[in-house]
Amino acid sequence: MSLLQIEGLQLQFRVDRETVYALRGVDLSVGAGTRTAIVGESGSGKTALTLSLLRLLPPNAQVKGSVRFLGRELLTLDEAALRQVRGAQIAMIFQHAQAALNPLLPVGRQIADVCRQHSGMGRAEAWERAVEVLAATGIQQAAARARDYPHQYSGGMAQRALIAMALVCEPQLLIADEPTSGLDVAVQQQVLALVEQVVARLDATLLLITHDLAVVADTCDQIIVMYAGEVMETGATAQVLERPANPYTAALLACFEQTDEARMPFIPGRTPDMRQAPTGCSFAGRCAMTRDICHQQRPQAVEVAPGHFSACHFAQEVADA
Amino acid sequence: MLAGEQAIPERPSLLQRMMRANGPMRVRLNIGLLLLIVLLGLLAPLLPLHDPVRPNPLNRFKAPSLEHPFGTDGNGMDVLSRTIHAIRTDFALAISSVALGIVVGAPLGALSGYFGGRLDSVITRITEVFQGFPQILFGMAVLAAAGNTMVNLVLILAFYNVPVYSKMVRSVTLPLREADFVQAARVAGNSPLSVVFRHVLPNTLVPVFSQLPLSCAYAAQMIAGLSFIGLGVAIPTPEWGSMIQLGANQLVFGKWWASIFPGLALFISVWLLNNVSDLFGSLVVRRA
Amino acid sequence: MLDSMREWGFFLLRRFGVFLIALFGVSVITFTVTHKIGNPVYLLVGTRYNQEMLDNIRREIGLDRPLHEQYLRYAGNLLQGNLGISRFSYNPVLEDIGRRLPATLELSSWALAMGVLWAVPAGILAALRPQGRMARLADLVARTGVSMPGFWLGLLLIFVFFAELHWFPAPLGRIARSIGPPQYVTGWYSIDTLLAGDREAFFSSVSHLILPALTLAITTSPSTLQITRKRMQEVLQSDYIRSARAFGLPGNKVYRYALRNTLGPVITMIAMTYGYLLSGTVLVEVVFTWPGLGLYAVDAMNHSDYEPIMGVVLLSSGFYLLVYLASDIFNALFDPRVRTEL
Amino acid sequence: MNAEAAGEALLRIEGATKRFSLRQRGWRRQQVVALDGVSMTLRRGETVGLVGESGSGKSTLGRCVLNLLRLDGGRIIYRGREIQALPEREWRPLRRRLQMVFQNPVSSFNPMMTIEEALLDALRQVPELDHAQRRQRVGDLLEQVQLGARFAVLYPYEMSGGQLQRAAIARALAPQPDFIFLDEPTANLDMSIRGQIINLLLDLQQREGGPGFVFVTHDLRVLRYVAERIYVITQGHIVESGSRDQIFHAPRHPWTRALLEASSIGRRDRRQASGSDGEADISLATSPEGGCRLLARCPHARERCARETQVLREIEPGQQVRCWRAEELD
Amino acid sequence: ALAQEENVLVIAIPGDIETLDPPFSRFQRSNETNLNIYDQFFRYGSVDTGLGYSVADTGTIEGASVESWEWSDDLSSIVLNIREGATFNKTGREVTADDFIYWFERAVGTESGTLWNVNTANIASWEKTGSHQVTLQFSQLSPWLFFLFRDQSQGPMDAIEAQANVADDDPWAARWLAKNDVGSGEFYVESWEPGVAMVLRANPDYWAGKAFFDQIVLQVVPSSADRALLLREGEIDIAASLSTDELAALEGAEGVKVLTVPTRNQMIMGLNVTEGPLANKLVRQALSYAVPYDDIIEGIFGGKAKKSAGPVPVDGKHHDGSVWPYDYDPDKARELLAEAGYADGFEFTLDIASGVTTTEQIAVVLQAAYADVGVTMNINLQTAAVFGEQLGTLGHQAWMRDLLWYVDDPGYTGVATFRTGGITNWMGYSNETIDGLIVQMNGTLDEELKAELAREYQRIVSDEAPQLFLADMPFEIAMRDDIHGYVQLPDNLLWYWPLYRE
Ligand SMILES: Nc1ncnc2c1ncn2[C@@H]1O[C@H](COP(=O)(O)OP(=O)(O)OP(=O)(O)O)[C@@H](O)[C@H]1O
Ligand SMILES: Nc1ncnc2c1ncn2[C@@H]1O[C@H](COP(=O)(O)OP(=O)(O)OP(=O)(O)O)[C@@H](O)[C@H]1O
Ligand SMILES: [Mg+2]
Ligand SMILES: [Mg+2]
Repeated sequence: MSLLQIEGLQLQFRVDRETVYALRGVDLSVGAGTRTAIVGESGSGKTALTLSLLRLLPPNAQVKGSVRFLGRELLTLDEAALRQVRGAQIAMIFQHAQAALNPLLPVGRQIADVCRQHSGMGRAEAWERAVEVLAATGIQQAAARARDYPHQYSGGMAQRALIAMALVCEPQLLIADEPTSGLDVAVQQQVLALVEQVVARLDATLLLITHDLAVVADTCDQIIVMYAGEVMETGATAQVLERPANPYTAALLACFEQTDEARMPFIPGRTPDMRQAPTGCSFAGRCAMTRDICHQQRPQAVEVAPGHFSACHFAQEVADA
Repeated sequence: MLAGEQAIPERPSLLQRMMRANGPMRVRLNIGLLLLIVLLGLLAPLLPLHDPVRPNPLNRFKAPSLEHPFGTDGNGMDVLSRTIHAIRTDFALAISSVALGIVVGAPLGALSGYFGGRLDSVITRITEVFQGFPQILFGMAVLAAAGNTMVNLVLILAFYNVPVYSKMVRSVTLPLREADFVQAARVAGNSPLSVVFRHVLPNTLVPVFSQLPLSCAYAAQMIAGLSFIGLGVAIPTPEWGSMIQLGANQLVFGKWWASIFPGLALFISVWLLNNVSDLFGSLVVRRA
Repeated sequence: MLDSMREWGFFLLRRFGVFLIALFGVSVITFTVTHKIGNPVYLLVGTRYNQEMLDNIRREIGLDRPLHEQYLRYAGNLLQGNLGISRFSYNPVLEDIGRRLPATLELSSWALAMGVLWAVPAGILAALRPQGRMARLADLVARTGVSMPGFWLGLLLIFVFFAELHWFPAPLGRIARSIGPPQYVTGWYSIDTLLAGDREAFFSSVSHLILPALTLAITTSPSTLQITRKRMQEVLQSDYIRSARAFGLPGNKVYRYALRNTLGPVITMIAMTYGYLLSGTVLVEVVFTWPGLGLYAVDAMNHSDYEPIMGVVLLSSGFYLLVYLASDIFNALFDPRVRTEL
Repeated sequence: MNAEAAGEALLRIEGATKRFSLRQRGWRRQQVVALDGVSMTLRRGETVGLVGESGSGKSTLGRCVLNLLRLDGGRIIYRGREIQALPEREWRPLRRRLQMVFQNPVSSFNPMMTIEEALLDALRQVPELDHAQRRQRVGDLLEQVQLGARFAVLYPYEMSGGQLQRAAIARALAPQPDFIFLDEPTANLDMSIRGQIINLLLDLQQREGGPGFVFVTHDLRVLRYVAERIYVITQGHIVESGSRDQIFHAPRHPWTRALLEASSIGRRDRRQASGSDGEADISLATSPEGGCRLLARCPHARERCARETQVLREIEPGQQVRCWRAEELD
Repeated sequence: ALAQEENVLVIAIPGDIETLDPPFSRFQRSNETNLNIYDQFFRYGSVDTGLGYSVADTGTIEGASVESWEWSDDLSSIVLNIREGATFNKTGREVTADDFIYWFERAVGTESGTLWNVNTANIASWEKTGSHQVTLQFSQLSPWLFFLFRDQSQGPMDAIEAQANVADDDPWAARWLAKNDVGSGEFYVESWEPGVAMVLRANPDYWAGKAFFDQIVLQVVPSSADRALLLREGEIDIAASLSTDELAALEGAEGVKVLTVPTRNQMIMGLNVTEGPLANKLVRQALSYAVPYDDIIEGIFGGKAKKSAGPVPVDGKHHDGSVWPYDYDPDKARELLAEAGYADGFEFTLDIASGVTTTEQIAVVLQAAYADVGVTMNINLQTAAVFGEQLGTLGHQAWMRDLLWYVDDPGYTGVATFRTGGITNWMGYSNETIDGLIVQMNGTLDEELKAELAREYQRIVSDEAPQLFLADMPFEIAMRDDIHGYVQLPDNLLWYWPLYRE
């Protein structure tokens, strides 16, 4: 059974009387125990997707569709019940760790707060637990550092602190939204390793958001490729990376390939204007294979191989190429 | 090359963009009304109104009537005409004092924020001193010492605006100092001063504009207050603040019109200015 | 700990130096301006005077010296805590101010408290529901307050609540005449009456305070409201609030977090308002017959009586700079980021 | 192009050192050493890659070269002339010769100016053109970076990152410089459009009399296409330098290898990397007394590494390494 | 606790009492207080007008602290018999000749306003001629002795108490007396909270009997609208210094009465005749013709003022309206201007003290009227102090204020205002003929001759027009309608003693 089941998820932002169509009908499911990656270019709706799961969107957002977690519909869940899910069952670690920590509170206190919220521990006990998990994420002298404020942490440490916060709740699903962006190469590795470690320890499911295919290849067994608010392709990592069934995925992969050609590969054109309501395939403007149908009709996801879906009118063609 | 490129129309001016800016009625209404007020002020001498400074001692404190829709004030002057003519005075006072405040304050703030160091501390200290002055008292003292001319009034108001704008611009400039585009401007060969004036200053426009309506309201309030203790704008110049004060004493005896109408005019103008400056902010500010 | 004590020491020392320099600047400017608003010697000669009498007096009180010399003398006295005497009442200015300051402080503090108690929650509510009714109301009140002269609002309130409805006592000072001022402890009638345990007097003093304080609150709170609202909106959209919610913290806790983060600029604004209020009460004091500093200074102005004007201006500026400093210190205590930048 | 053939050095950096004071404690200041004796040479028309992780001092170097920051030590020699100590006034004529493209395309444009205004601003230092000619040139430049004149009237927020980065390159090219410091020009761009920029630069390189580039990145992959020689920097130190082939095919420094691994799909060994980064981050803040700076992060560290300060030494012709174990680690 | 049956009168005043030292008192507030707490040498008798108030009869002089007096036959000296048994309020000491002598010495010593009175009354010397008797010698005829020695500055003060409070740099205890009262008058100061209120208590042993009101509260209420409102609401009994508009608004209010009493108070615009266009007589005449007198009287004073006719108030002694040429005649004004060479007009500035509504209103009317004849008049508001100082130093081009002639004698007005160098000659006006006429007027007791001289004096001053006489204003005061006994004094000061509540 899938842990997380998303159907027809649509998300719109109202900005100055204009509408940004951030998610344009997303269907996907995340199996329990998997490590799933969501990849896609900046602005493709990765963050928006994860935020809409826990209804953390800003007030100008409108969500439609269905998100079921362990069979419960999250989008209509009442606040109190939702709070039980947030943190305790689904934990999130964010893109800019330092910004995601409250600058006015000691790091340890923030972790302890979360801990108390979900475990009913006392203040002192929660603090001890916070120090403990901080130490577990590899922060040295955790007892002392717990009293420090976020700005006294380096980027990597802040990310660790966020992971610690996630760890303290022992969630079933851990969503990591580009946990390594802005960190230096070596620290990136450490953080990713830590995430993997934590997921393994908690026996949790991982939803990792990134736009780095290199990371995906290493860390995840499932992959979801997003483009302009739509899911283009899903499948096992090996399948998708080796036999992409969507021109977008293929083009993206090409950009990562190490070739000895004189020129660097890229995808021409720019991402579509998200303020336009979608018609046809959103990648149509940039795709080498575009035909008339691509502009007119939205492609449905087709299963090109078991568990491998692609939203392209020519999915099979691409897969076989 | 990108597909589907076509020649695009000329860039619309800011005003055009504001007029057509995405909220159809409300926005246009605000700008329209504000323009109308300004226009009314500009055209006041041409309108079929009573002479705003023509006293009629035999016709004082007359309630609103067809002849005098807003009634007459303590000098027997037509309140409607004065309210409309006051647009000129008030906008002129507000604009010149605010402009002066901005012209002096903004560069000070920008220089202070941009160059930092000793210059910054000196300018910051000076603005703090300026701000620390008890405003009404000091205004009174200056007017008493130098006479209550329009120029002095503008200077006093500007005196309060300078630190406001310099502080604001400084706080906006401070983070800009390290901003990439400022560095880029240096690389593009701008001298330090031209970096400040051509690149940094324009970027402080939005907060400056959001402060504008407040400053304008404040100007009218100050003038009203100074009139109240006896030293405002020279009588009988039509000006909302002093009109409010002139009528205020009769307000409690049921002769509300001399005070309420100019008060309303002030209120409406500030309201519209507020809306327009909000709008301006949202249009000029870079959209993420 | 010791280290941070030293840092604090340096910080305070630096800020205090700056404070003194600022005060010096204020005194120079005010001195120059006040000494141009006519001449107090006319006060000293009675009705019938001639040039010789004027010259004598001018010499006696040193007004014939060059301005900078006069200033040095004034500054010298000032350093000894001597603000001079009023040429008008023969009272030492310090004494006069001492008597009137509590009245003004009481009024401005009440006004501040009322303003803050209204503006901060309203700003927060307006930020929480930007389109809601509260936001609209806050907007209306703020914009009205901004465009309404205080004395006018005061008169209006007196008219409605005293003359028409008789809900509040006559605008005649700080306490009913039949009750009389309480035993002097703090100079704040609202406190002194409480200390004296006199219920009736307490209610009288409070009912005298409400209208003028309300007037000031309405006219000065809009900036606090706007900044609370704006800052709260920013904070609510911040990543750390989002993460607090993502980790399942309950609403009230999240808002407590948000509030804490909103506080810095709000405190600064409140401090500035307070600093402004001390002299900003002038017009309202006139309307409500409030025997405070403002009235004192206006009287002095009308008599070209330099020393009291100087005294009040210096006091108000000093107060402004002090509360501003206090807000800086508060922010430093409160915000660890500012603290490390000390 | 061939590095050896390019002849005389356009720009030489010798022992560049830069310190920042962090925060004030009482009257004392705490310092960070952002650059510590960096040397580098660039020949005419050559492209040199500078690679290093975030915070390693790459941008600082660029800013020092362009006199946006003052060096604390060392020299910068442009066409045989020392320029690091020139006052701002004397520097200004040099501005049109030495240009820079910033890391973040969006923030490097003044949000209040259209692209045309921004380019005209840069063209102000070309006095020989009149206004009409300058506008003409703006069109040409936009064409040259494959944007087209229609972008001239747009404001930065109306353009995508890739487009803006091209405009940024156009701006750098505007005064016809002979040196451009490209500070991570692709860092903020999506993979899918990164190639556009790289290819644009490649085109520029092809042209005769084109400027020399220092191309900064934290992603070695992109250097494969553009750089002739590569310097690897970390914590303000150059740890390895060499030709493109030397660096890609025979990297000697453990750090270079780590960087190479990090940028390729499915070839990393993360387990070794895990552990604490606490120390590593902090060590940046102070200059260690001795020993290798990468000690804490290096899987190959030996006891000697802790004692001995590493020096840069030539290990192959044209290849320098700052590690005594370089030869062992193959 | 206060006694149950206390009679308290609450008067709202616009500003605090400035000083309790009579010789230094120069503003309305302290003048009034001093009038009530010191017992002047003399006082006027009063007559009931039948209109609900009495007026002082300047023809009847009564004794106050001086009980009786005898002129020498040649009128060169006078013997003052001091009332026996009168005591000082604060110390209970009896008032004696020593206190009177101290009073004269202090007048000389302080060079204060009282010295001017002494000099103007032509008093050459004073001498104690008994424990309760003082004899004054005159240098020449003293026409105004009684008029001057009834004013607020003329009450004996407790010499011993005063001398006990001198300081090294203050030999006349001016500092102490400014804040402490040592009088023997109808009231004494019970408490004084500066800026808030002064409370006076009735002298129980006053020689003419204790006042009806036990206590007078002088409550400072700076806002005139407040004062009017408070009166309407019955919070106070009398509101001082209301504008004509506020008085008009109060008329007809329930429980309030407004007394309108003719006085010798003139609204005057003074012109600095020493320089510029205003030095030209024709210009001044033109300005006089350009004043819409009737509009001002009807519109601004609601018909309660009278049209002025020259330097002697219309209700004043020896007033002669027949020599007054001016009426509103803009054509004539234009003609005169053209004749003076200002056909295209000119510009000048009128200074007025801020905060006086009526003056402002008149100024605005004048401004418009002058604009009609091509003259630009700017209006400049000044603080009271600056305004006063400018008057004394001839710093104005033109000024406007009201002037009250509390000595009902054209000669007195002349000495003060139109004589060369007169103390209220704020015009810089100088005319030998006028100077001569004034000396003649003051040198005679022959009222017929005086009337003759006064006519000529009025004719010349009117013709020369150094001042514009805009209106003869009544004195108006608003009080609760249960307050009775009001006596109008010529100086418009409120005398508390005769007031009572019914
Ligand atoms: N609060 C908001 N208001 C309006 N539009 C928004 C808002 N948040 C996101 N968007 C828009 O929604 C779309 C999806 O944004 P999202 O942040 O999910 O992208 P992403 O895939 O996470 O990108 P990145 O890799 O840059 O994080 C974008 O077009 C973005 O501009
Ligand atoms: N203005 C400054 N004040 C203090 N420290 C600074 C300043 N600028 C840079 N630093 C420090 O100098 C070091 C080098 O920074 P630099 O920006 O050059 O790194 P970088 O290699 O360009 O990194 P990135 O890849 O993140 O751009 C860092 O430790 C940084 O914190
Ligand atoms: Mg994202
Ligand atoms: Mg950088």
